[in-house]
Amino acid sequence: MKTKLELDPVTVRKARSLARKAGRPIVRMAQQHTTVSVERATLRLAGLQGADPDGSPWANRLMDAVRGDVGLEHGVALPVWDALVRGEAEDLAMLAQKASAGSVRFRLPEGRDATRARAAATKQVGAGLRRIDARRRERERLVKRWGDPEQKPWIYLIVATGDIYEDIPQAQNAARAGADVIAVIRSTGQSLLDFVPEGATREGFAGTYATQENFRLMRAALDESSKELGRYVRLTNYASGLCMPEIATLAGLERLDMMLNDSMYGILFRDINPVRTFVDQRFSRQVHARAGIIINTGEDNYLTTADAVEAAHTVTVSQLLNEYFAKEAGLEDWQLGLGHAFEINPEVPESFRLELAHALLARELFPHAPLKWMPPTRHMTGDVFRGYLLDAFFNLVGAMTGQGILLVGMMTEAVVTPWLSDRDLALQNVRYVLNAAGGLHEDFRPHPDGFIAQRARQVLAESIDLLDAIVDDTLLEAIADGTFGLMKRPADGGRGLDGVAKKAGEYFNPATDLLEAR
Amino acid sequence: MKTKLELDPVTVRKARSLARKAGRPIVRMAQQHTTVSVERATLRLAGLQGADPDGSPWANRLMDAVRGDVGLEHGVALPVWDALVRGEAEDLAMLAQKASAGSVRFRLPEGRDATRARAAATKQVGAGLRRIDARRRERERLVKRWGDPEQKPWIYLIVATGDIYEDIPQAQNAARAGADVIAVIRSTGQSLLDFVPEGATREGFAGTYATQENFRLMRAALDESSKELGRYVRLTNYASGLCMPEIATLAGLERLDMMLNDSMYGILFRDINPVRTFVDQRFSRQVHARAGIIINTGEDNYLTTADAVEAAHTVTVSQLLNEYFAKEAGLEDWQLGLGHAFEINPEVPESFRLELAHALLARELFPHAPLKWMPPTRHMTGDVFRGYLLDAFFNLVGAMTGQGILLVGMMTEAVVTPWLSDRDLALQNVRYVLNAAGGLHEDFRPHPDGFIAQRARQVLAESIDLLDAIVDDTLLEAIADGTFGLMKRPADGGRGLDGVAKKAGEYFNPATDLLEAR
Amino acid sequence: MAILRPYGDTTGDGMVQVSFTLPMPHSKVADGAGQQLANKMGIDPALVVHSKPMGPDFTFFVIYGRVNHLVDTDQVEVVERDYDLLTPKEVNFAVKKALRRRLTVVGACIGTDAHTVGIDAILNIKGFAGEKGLEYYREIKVVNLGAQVSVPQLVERAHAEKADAVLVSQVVTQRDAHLLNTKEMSAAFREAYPSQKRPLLVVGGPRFDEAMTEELGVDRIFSRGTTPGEVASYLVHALVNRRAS
Amino acid sequence: MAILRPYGDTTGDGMVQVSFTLPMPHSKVADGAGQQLANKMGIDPALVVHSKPMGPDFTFFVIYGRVNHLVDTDQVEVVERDYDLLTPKEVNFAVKKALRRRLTVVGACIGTDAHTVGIDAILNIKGFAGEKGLEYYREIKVVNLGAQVSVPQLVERAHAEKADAVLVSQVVTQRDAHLLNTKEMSAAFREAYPSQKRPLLVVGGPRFDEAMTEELGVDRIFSRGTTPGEVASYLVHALVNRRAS
Ligand code: B12
Ligand code: B12
Ligand SMILES: Cc1ncc(COP(=O)(O)O)c(C=O)c1O
Ligand SMILES: Cc1ncc(COP(=O)(O)O)c(C=O)c1O
Repeated sequence: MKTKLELDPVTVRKARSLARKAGRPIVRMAQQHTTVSVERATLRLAGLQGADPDGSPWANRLMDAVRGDVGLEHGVALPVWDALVRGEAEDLAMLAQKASAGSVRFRLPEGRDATRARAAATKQVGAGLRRIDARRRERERLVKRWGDPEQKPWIYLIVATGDIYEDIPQAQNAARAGADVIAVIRSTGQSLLDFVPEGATREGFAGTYATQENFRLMRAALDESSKELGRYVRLTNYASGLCMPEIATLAGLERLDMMLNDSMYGILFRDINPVRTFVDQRFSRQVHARAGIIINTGEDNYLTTADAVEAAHTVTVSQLLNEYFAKEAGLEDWQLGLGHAFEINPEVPESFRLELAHALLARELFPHAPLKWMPPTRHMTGDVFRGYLLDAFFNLVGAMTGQGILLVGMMTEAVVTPWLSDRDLALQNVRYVLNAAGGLHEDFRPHPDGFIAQRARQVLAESIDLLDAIVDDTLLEAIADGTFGLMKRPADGGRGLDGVAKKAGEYFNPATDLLEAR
Repeated sequence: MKTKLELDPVTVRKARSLARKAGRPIVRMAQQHTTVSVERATLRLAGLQGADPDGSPWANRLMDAVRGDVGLEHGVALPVWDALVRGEAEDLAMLAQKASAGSVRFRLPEGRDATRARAAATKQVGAGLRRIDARRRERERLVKRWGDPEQKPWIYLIVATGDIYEDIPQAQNAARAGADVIAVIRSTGQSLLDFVPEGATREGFAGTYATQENFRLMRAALDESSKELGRYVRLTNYASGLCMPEIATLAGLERLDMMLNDSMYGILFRDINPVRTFVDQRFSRQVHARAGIIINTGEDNYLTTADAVEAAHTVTVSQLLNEYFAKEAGLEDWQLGLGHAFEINPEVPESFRLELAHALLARELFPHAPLKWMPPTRHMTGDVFRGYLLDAFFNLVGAMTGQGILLVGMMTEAVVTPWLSDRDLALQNVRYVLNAAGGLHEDFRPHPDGFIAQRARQVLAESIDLLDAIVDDTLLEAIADGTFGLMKRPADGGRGLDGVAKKAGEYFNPATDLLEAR
Repeated sequence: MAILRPYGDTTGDGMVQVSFTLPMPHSKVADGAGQQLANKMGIDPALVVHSKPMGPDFTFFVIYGRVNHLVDTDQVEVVERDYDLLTPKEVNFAVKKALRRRLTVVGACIGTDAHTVGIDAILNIKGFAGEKGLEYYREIKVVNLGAQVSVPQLVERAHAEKADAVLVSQVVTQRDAHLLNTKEMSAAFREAYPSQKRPLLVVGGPRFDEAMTEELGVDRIFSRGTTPGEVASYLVHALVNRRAS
Repeated sequence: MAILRPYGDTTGDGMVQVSFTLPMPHSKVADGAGQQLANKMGIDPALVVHSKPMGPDFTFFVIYGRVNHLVDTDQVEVVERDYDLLTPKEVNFAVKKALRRRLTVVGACIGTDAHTVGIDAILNIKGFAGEKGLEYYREIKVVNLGAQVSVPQLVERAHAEKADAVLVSQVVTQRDAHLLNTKEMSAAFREAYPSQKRPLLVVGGPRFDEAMTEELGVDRIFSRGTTPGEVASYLVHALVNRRAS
């Protein structure tokens, strides 16, 4: 699709370099810290699974024991594999049990002990990474066999019953009805849990817990459907909240295909500490890069708390930052499902053309990224007929601006989590729009200095001004000031800061080493 | 709005001249015949109102008596005013009563008697026409005072309860909610009645009877609303069926603003005799021309019985014919609400762009006519959510192609005659589309030989071929062959032929004389 | 699977959506009134998720909630197809065999209803949903009177044509026009014929309830989405059986 | 206007629209089952105008028909506003006069619910629907704890701040989360305070039924579209009266 806005390349380059400038200090900070979740993710990579009788995962029990003895700042690998090499237990699981029974003491090995521990850790964690590599190849094989969706955008649907065993038939129904991507949203509480629940779960609120077993069950079910439908149906979950790195790891191990994974969402909308988030976020993205997982960012959320017209440029800025952090972590363009949304108040004159302008700007700023186009939510009401109408125009913008992933809107957005019938009606809506008006982009040619082009340029200009300001007084300051989504989050506030440590000199983590190696 | 299709002017001229060729014989035929309804309309123009105790109008009673004595072929005026001049009764009403009591005999006056009768008739009918002129000036005054709708297209809504006293509050509600034009559709049976019912009525099926009193009541109610809203709300009814000329006359007398008035609808969809229809149709259009009434034609109907893609060119041909007949009868461009509709099967790939092509073709073929854009009906189902969606895309085509009159579609089209809430929801739908995407036509620029332009050219070409064929073996033949809406209607079939007569040499009708004078 | 509840997003949640208008001004009381009606319909809890004034005298409601009625699928009586679907070939053969002459059907859209698309879909060669209409059947003679046919006209033609079956369409349902016209029609036929000789009376239209044959005095009712094949198969079934008995 | 019926297109026609899903394959029986449910809801005649298979195990229905229930507007009990709407000025004045100190409110979105837009609309200066939020009121001290606040935390802060009123928001309603959390909250406050000293408990959210105060053990419930002014006026009304009594 030939470009419709013809953005000035110089301006675009400028925007990118400012984003780099604004992001680099954050990356440096992330490199200098580790978190309990990064370390637990390392243990999980090495194969540690399961939980104690009261459901607290062995990864947490072991981590806590280690931290109690030698602290977090050296990483968990040296003390743990030193203990294993010393023969304290013949495997991680055993070690975790002994540790939580208090029958092992950990130390920081030195010299040849340290070397041996490093080697053992690297070997075992490496095996975990190879398991992720295998899953990635498996996905590539299955996509080859069953094929990608014929149409763009890919059709993305949410299930949210809270019960994995209700989620599964609903997901399979949705796939049959045309969904290309299924997202299982999480129970409201999970992002604040500092551990990953275990096993199949049936009691989430407005979402289902993200657990390794739930991942496995749903992926298996969708493999069935993919086979039935001759189309590889992708699975999405959320690498976000306090366990971002571990969930990213589990996603890689269970062949999830996309993950919601934003560099700032946890800070802004879950009040998680900024440092904690940025550190976890970098590790999780390195895992996603390795696993061939497409990430989805969360700019859409800003427009639920800030006005979609006034704050349009904050979306663009956040997309540029997310792009920078993602590339730095090794993700490639095709993996960047940058988020944006149809959230302008429908009463605003020309609101539809404003949406087109914003969507086109994103499309042409990130020509090689899939882009995730999110439906109206904030201005949806109990008038489900009006809701169905707004969703249709959202779909039309998606088709006219060549979005990559279309999160299907529900007419009951303001009422309930999606019903089975809502999803079916919503897909009918999408199908009509794509089938009837899919080609309209050919006839859609905004005047070079008409309403749409001008609006797009204006938003880009405002983005550059904002980036300038951020470069001057740091991203952490900007976040503290409520730049994004009007949420004010100071760098020393929020949850999970106690799980962060500045790396000591002899900090060692085979996972990061291996992930950064390539 | 600069033209988007750039139709070849030569081709367009050719199409028009073919339509003229095809229509001229019909006009000649119409000039050579009269009908009972034309003659009754003349009596009504002269002021004859009311009905006998069993509800058959004095106009009918008088007409029948005259016909019984001297036949129809000379027209009703000479014998009637001869009788009046002779002093058989002091006014028309009295004469009608006597005549139906059998106490008057009619004759064809000659010489000076004839001259006197002619003069008297011309005077009295002329007064009637002046009453229509006064109503027209009154409309112009009120439109100046209360103003026209701000937006194009004008929003046109139907009420259809069957009970004028339910229609009125619904119409006023609709006006308040944003309707610019209210149409009261008629009871299913009326078009086949060879008389116009009298008085206020409450028992129509799926529509309300068109009577002079119902016209008056509704126009008065809408004058109230217009005043309240500071916007002149127009009233529409149907000059169609066996009483087309009389209803046109009553519309002129009661200041209706638009009338459904198609040259072929009655033939095709009510099985009314073609000759009867063409004669009545010409007279009624002369009245509409005089009354400053905008006519709406019925091409949309063809697409409910024939396929909207295959039969697209029959719509164009019919529009060209309707234009020719209208102009011949003295109507001006601004009075031509030529009909077309959004009736392509939504399952057809690119259906939306096909609709755009058809709507644009009409727009650019008739740049100065208001054009009446009709909503989906045939492919509407009981799925009211889907229905609401289709209506939105119908509205969007209306906005993108600059239609003049938008008949608002109802989500319950396949279920019931419109509910109050359907209308309210439908208007909300229209408002959103016009407000949010009203300017989209600026960005809508089909490629000169892209999908849309090519389709438009193809339909125009097919129209010219069809017109060629019609010129060769006459329009009456074409109608008999089922060219329009697949309805086969032979020239000698259908209802109401017995009400037609070839004009005798001394045929006299002051109404036609005066109407043709200007 | 005898006892069921509506399904929103979990088995047994019983969730439904309702919308309606009340002729009262929009207010808190109106919301309460809307909720009251929903409760009376068995919806509890009933959430008024949308209420909007429509002019000064009306309020429109959208309500979601859990309905506490149970659906007992065993209690459902539907007019299941009690005859085999035949191909045109089989129909022609059966007619020939049973009647030893062509079967005559007279079709019309009666009263002031002018909707012929439905009856034409059944009768015309063109047919419906990929199936050819009855005119296509060699052994069936079709007399299609079109629309706006009065009942007396219909009876008369049925006589004249010695109709085996009369097929009537009714699409307009406002004020129960379709029911009234159908009753008038069946009464007239009972008038005009000795019960043995009366042609088979079949009505159809999108809004008929197929279970109302008794009430309407007809032999069969066809509704939404009927195909010509179904009708032809039914005619054979009914007429052949009749001869049989 | 005590007794009403729904209005489709004529007074008294009683027409309503319903949609729902039944967990059964699409079939004639399913249509009958859909109609049965509508009948049980009091809709008769009930027209199944649309039924569509959603996969092999579910069918979606749209039904229109006449409901035979009557709405009695006199039977409607709604929580009418039983206090005057005051301007910020009047609120400040009343507080000063009655308490002779600033009125303290502690606000939070409790449980795992992270929807703060609603409570912020009430508390933040920015406000809602053109009305400024409580922070704007000179005589009201606002402590906004944000979202995902646990009940113990809330009680503790209420103590520490000597809260006159506690304002709690609940937006997520799936599996009645909002009801459970509210009950837990009110119980905890009854625990922690002698009934005299207990701060005023106010909850709000789009899906609350304002009539459930009893059941939830709170003093007041606010729902869809509440404005800060209403809340401020209520607080004055309730707290001043309390002192009075
Ligand atoms: C096409 C159409 C027209 C065309 C009719 C053209 C023609 N020659 O038939 C035109 C434009 C002329 C028209 C006019 C009017 N129409 Co009309 N029309 C429709 C429309 C859009 C589609 C109907 C249709 O063709 N369906 C397709 C056919 C194949 O389906 P079907 O009729 O259901 O038939 C199937 C089955 O029912 C069954 N079947 C039907 N008949 C029979 C008979 C037998 C014997 C058997 C076995 C089976 C059978 O088999 C068929 C195939 O499966 C509907 C809205 C809609 N989408 O349904 C409105 C609709 C039917 N019309 C309506 C109205 C009110 C009118 C008017 C009266 C409006 C007015 N006052 O001017 C006029 C006047 C017509 C009149 N005097 O009756 C209303 C009826 C409301 C109601 N429920 O009472 C509808 C529902 C639209 C609406 N919501 O207002 N209409
Ligand atoms: C904005 C929004 C979000 C934002 C929240 C941002 C923020 N910081 O608040 C984000 C994107 C973060 C979000 C996330 C989620 N959301 Co959300 N979200 C919405 C949305 C679109 C709008 C809510 C809103 O802001 N309304 C505007 C405010 C002003 O209205 P209000 O809340 O009703 O408040 C008014 C009154 O209720 C009252 N009021 C409210 N509280 C109080 C308190 C007091 C004391 C008083 C007096 C009055 C009062 O006064 C206010 C002004 O009138 C709704 C859908 C919708 N359109 O309603 C979904 C919705 C509420 N979210 C939903 C869900 C499920 C979630 C998630 C849990 C999904 C998931 N599993 O990931 C997540 C997680 C959040 C969590 N842990 O709770 C569901 C809830 C379903 C249900 N009924 O249970 C909804 C309905 C969407 C849906 N259909 O699925 N969401
Ligand atoms: C980017 C992003 N991450 C995560 C989430 C989910 O939140 P939680 O972490 O509470 O599951 C969302 C919700 O919309 C999101 O947009
Ligand atoms: C052009 C035209 N005339 C008349 C009518 C109304 O038909 P009747 O004459 O039966 O009232 C219609 C109905 O759609 C129409 O389109």
